[in-house]
Amino acid sequence: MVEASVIVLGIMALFALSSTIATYLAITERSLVKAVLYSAVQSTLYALIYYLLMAPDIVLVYVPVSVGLYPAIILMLIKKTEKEEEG
Amino acid sequence: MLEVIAIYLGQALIAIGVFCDLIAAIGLLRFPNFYLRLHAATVGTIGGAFVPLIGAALLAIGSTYLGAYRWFIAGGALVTAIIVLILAPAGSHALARAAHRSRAAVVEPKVVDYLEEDEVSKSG
Amino acid sequence: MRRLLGLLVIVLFITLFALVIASGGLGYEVPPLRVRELARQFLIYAYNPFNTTFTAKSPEAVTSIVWDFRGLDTLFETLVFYLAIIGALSLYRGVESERRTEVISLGLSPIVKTVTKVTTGIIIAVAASIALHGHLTPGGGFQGGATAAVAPLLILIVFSKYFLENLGLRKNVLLALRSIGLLGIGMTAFSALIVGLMANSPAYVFQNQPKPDAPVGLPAYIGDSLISGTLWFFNFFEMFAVAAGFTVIFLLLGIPEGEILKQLKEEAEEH
Amino acid sequence: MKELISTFIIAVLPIYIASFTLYMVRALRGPTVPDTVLAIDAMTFDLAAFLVILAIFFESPILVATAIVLALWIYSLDIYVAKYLEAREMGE
Amino acid sequence: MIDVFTFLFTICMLSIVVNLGISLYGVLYKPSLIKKIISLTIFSDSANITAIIIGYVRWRNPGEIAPPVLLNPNPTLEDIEEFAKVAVDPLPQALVLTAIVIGLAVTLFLVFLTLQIYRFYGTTDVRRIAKLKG
Repeated sequence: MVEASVIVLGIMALFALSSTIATYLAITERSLVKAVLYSAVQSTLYALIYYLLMAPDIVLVYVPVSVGLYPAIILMLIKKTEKEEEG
Repeated sequence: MLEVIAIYLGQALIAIGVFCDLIAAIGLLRFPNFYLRLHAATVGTIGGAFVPLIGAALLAIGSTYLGAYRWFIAGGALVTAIIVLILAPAGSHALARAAHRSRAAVVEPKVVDYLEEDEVSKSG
Repeated sequence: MRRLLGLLVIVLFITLFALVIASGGLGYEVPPLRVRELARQFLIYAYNPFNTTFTAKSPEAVTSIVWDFRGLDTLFETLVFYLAIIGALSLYRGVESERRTEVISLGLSPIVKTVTKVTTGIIIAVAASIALHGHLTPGGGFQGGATAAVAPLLILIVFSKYFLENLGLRKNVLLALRSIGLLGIGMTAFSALIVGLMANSPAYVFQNQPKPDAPVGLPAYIGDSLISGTLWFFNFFEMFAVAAGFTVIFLLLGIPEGEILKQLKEEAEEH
Repeated sequence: MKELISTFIIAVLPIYIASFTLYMVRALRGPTVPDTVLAIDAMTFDLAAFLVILAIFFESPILVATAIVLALWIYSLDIYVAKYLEAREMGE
Repeated sequence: MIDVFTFLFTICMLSIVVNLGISLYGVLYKPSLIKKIISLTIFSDSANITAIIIGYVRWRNPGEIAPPVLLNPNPTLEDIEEFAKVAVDPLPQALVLTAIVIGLAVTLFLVFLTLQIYRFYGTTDVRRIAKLKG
């Protein structure tokens, strides 16, 4: 029987590593819409990490802000300006 | 006695949900284009989220060691289940409609597209 | 060359941080076995019926830190929020958006519109429960306000900007709502002081529960329900300030670009 | 009873993690924008169910509120991307 | 010899620090202003999560960790002491809470500035903006 704390920490480490991949893709991606979506993946993973760190207050404020508000703002901005980053 | 039944029923529902979840993930990875992946996503949202949420509500009702707060978990799980049941199909619908209209997800060897023909005949 | 130098600096930064963790910069047991002494004090005094000198009478430690133990911090953070919103608004000075009443044809499909109508009610209910229960369960003014701000944004996206304005949520109404929220926060901060002046006894700004040298304070209970003195009022007003402040920004972002460019050109011709 | 529930949840966890990893591969690889959004969507709805199960596992009932919020907001991401693809202006 | 718990925790922490580094690179060296804003949000999120991680507590027995909310409405002194032993640190949470909302407000201000720059110069590329005169 594996100890429960090790399992939870393992999940947290896995999600942190995945968030690193998502961040790397978000920074290097040429298309700005895809960059916003990768950043949304990263936000979802961070929300789970906050949950596992026992901070429900932060999850309650982080999820509306970074999943509900940031993508809308950045997509509005992209719609009004440019769709692609210049090389 | 009722608690034990609730626990076993909840565990069965969660097991079904996990199975659906894995199937949906494999399908989402293996299917070749966007319109086929929509089917897998439906399995993932309704089968993989709605069913285990109902199961979690039953499991919470059965876990008497949590005291009166187990009703809190059960209520939260039920509300989440209803929200998923309302929102997931609407979101998929909006996405599929936008993807078809804006030609964001084009299927390359296209055999037939009745929706497009309808729109062309309506506008023309 | 400059890019290489920057990369080098960033790699050094990561290495330094790793070194700090490895050499015990966060304590030799990572993570520590017990919370630090300051945090322990906060946890013990957050809801403590046996010690009426320091307690905030709120079972939630985070809310009691935000609005009681470190209330002045939060007040000035709210000021920063207010100034950022004002700065954004001042870039849009003089831009008027036109009114439209014919809005049925705009927006997404009818299925999504119907679902959003149902969902908006759920969102407002969830936001209110998060904010007004913030001193008992996780939540509070900031969480409730951020949650409530998504509802107008969803209406703006799914229907249109004009639909939101026809509902009565115009720029000036929202600005008034936000000002009422901020005024309420200020009034609540001074309430214990005003009560103390009237009762002719010493009192402090941001005082919540009675202290040994200042026996006035706001009641912790109304009837049988715990409201934790000032915390309930702070959460309530903060929700209005945050939600209305964000909504006014989205309303300005939703103005079509062609209209703004036309108005800017007219303004340039006048000068 | 407690043993039964926690053993079952520990047995279920690896399958959830495996499916999250597969969803994530599709979300990060997805050739088009709708594919990515679809994968994020399915992943987050499952994550909401996962959070409720974890709340039973941790025996902390108040953690449930996070699942409601997560399930509500991921819908808005769909709507934003749909509007972005479909409409000429985001405000109209 | 470190135990598994510390090892996994350190992996988690270092991934976040690598995130900080990557997003710092994005803020400093990406030419597009929109990309800079996206990088800045990731940077502030990573900084916030570092603060929360510092407040985490090691589990002594399995299941002995709780959010900093007291669930018992009528506690005795022993209950409060026990709560202070299992709960995580609430202070970083209270600071990060306001930091997230203010970060959003500041980002909105930056978005409006970017929009204004695009209206006057017709581009969001900093290299081309730097070449323009007037």
